[in-house]
Amino acid sequence: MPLVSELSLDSAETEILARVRGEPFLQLPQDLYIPPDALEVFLETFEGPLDLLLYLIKRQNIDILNIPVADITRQYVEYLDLMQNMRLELAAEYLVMAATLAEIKSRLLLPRPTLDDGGEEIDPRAELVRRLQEYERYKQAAEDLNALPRLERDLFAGSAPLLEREVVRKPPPVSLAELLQAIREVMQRAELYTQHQVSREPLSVRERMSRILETANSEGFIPFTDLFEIDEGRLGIIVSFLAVLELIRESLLELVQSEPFALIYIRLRT
Amino acid sequence: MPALKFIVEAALLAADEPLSVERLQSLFEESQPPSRDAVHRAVIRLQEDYAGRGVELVEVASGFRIQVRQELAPWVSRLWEERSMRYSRASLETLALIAYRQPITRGEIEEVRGVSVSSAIIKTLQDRGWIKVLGHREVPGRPALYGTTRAFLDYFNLKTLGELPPLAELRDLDAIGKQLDLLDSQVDEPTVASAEMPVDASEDTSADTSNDATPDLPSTPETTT
Amino acid sequence: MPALKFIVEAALLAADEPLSVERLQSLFEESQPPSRDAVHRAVIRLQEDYAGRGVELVEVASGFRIQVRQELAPWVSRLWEERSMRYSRASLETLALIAYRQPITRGEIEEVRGVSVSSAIIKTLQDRGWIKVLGHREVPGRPALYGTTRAFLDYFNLKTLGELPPLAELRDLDAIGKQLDLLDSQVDEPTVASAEMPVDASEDTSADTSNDATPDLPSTPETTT
Repeated sequence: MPLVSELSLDSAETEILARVRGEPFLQLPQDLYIPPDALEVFLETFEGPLDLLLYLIKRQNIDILNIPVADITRQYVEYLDLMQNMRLELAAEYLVMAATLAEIKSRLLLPRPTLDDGGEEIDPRAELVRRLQEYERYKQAAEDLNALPRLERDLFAGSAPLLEREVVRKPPPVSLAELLQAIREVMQRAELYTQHQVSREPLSVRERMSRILETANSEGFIPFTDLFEIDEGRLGIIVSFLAVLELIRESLLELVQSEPFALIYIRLRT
Repeated sequence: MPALKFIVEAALLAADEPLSVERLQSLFEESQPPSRDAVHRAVIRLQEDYAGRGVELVEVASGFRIQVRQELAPWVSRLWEERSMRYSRASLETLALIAYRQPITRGEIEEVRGVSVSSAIIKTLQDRGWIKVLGHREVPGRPALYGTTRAFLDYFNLKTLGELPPLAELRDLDAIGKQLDLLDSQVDEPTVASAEMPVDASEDTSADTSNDATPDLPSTPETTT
Repeated sequence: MPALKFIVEAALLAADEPLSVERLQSLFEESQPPSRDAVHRAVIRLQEDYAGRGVELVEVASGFRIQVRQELAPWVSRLWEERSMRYSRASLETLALIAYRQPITRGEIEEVRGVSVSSAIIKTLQDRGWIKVLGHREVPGRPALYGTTRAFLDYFNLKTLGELPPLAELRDLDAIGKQLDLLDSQVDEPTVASAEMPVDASEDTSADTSNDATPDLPSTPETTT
């Protein structure tokens, strides 16, 4: 078993790496025998090569922006060797990362640096640093998410049963399109639609007719001028006027004037 | 530690079943559960707190439960309400005629539709709060004059009826549809694929012509809101 | 009629999901629902009533909910034996990536995590109703784009995605360059290109649509469970 001691953790390391049969496993043993199931659990505590690399970097208090690639690569590969010696099946991603690290290491040794499109020099570690940082922030985000209070663990929805429900039926929905379809169909069937003149009066006049009729119905006499509200503007006044004319034409209202130039009233036609 | 009363309240509301005094006692550290009496007193104080509220604390065979007051069933039951049958064509046409031709009597609706309008239809629309009696026409029988209500406008998200397309405009669309039909019949090939309707620029009335094998039915413009 | 406040209270407790203002309004006759304001005021009065009690009324993404106060969880959670509600790190990291980076494809998640994401994890999150397919990226294979649901926000007691804890900031890559300059004597003029924009999980969740997802890692079975 090669170089197990190289893999030993800092003595200050107190993080629980794994549990073996319920016992916390604080460190990898310095040498000697490592229970295979312990290593398996150890491996499972890593969510992949990035997670393992982050661990190796963090435990040595290295700034992620300045990874000593040679060192980290050696530790990483030793770790993989260890796993393989334990006959543990490693995911291919771990091996791909080992190759990536080796490549970065060799590029750092090249006399001529790699240039980007703009002729600027590229640090061979830049991409790895980016990926490590990116992974780290989502690893942190997952921990933050897990710390949020959530239902069924920290919060419980209150509920109180309603023992006897009543059967309620909701009236059916009607769309405006259905309504317009209905008026078109009925008007097509009606002769007045095709042969007689269809008034081009805007519907606001019919609506105003209803409102005036309602008022007349409850109040009896209404001074003609009360039908017009200045703040409705010119258009509103025209609508009211047309509505009154139409109501008179349909014999629903009549105008009453006691003498010339006196106030004009409207009232329901009786 | 929070008051016993509030732990009991929270547990009763979180549980899906009635909780016995023993079960409530078991929520505490084994070494120091509250006495049966203490739990009972907490329950009674909660019952007093809930007097007159939307829920009540009752004792049933297997323990205590907080439940919705039965008087609130008419409202709360609507959480699970079902849709009724859709409106008949007759109902929709009646509603549309009242909207477009108000104030209008039932007789006038029947005259336009060419068939009688049942009292049930009028009642359904009145119950829904969409139409109402505005007055009466002073002719023999004094028939009621119907019009639409504010609730009707609100339902269809209209500020005024003036936002509905006027009849003439609907007819114009039909007339264009008919012309297209006429064109179709002049051409031997009966299908006109994707005949585009000119859309009136003033309204957002998008026209959809489906000119398949129904020559006597004019195409149907769909009005989108 | 009972006070609006008590109808709201009863409905919130009877429903097994949060209720929106619209849903609460729908408990009343269609023609005369209380106004939105009235419902809001009732909710606020209830919140005041509950102050200091065992439960509280909170607003989450899909509406209002009455829930046990978090301080009482130690007692109330004893109602259930060992209810294991733990999620694996793989699930949580996948969920976090979807929450912060949505819409996101599985390949993009794998690219960040450096390992493949098992179908079982995606399925579990979908079955819980926390994530859903929002669409597909129009690249070969048309991979599904995932996003979080309202149920996810409800479950984590959030109103909007904006309430998620902020993502750690990526340190500026120019800063990396400077540090490398200072510390690394091997490199003469170290400027770092290929600066990729960090994507924030803030308001505009649909911001990231970069589909340069070319994971340099082959897809292999998940190493962890």
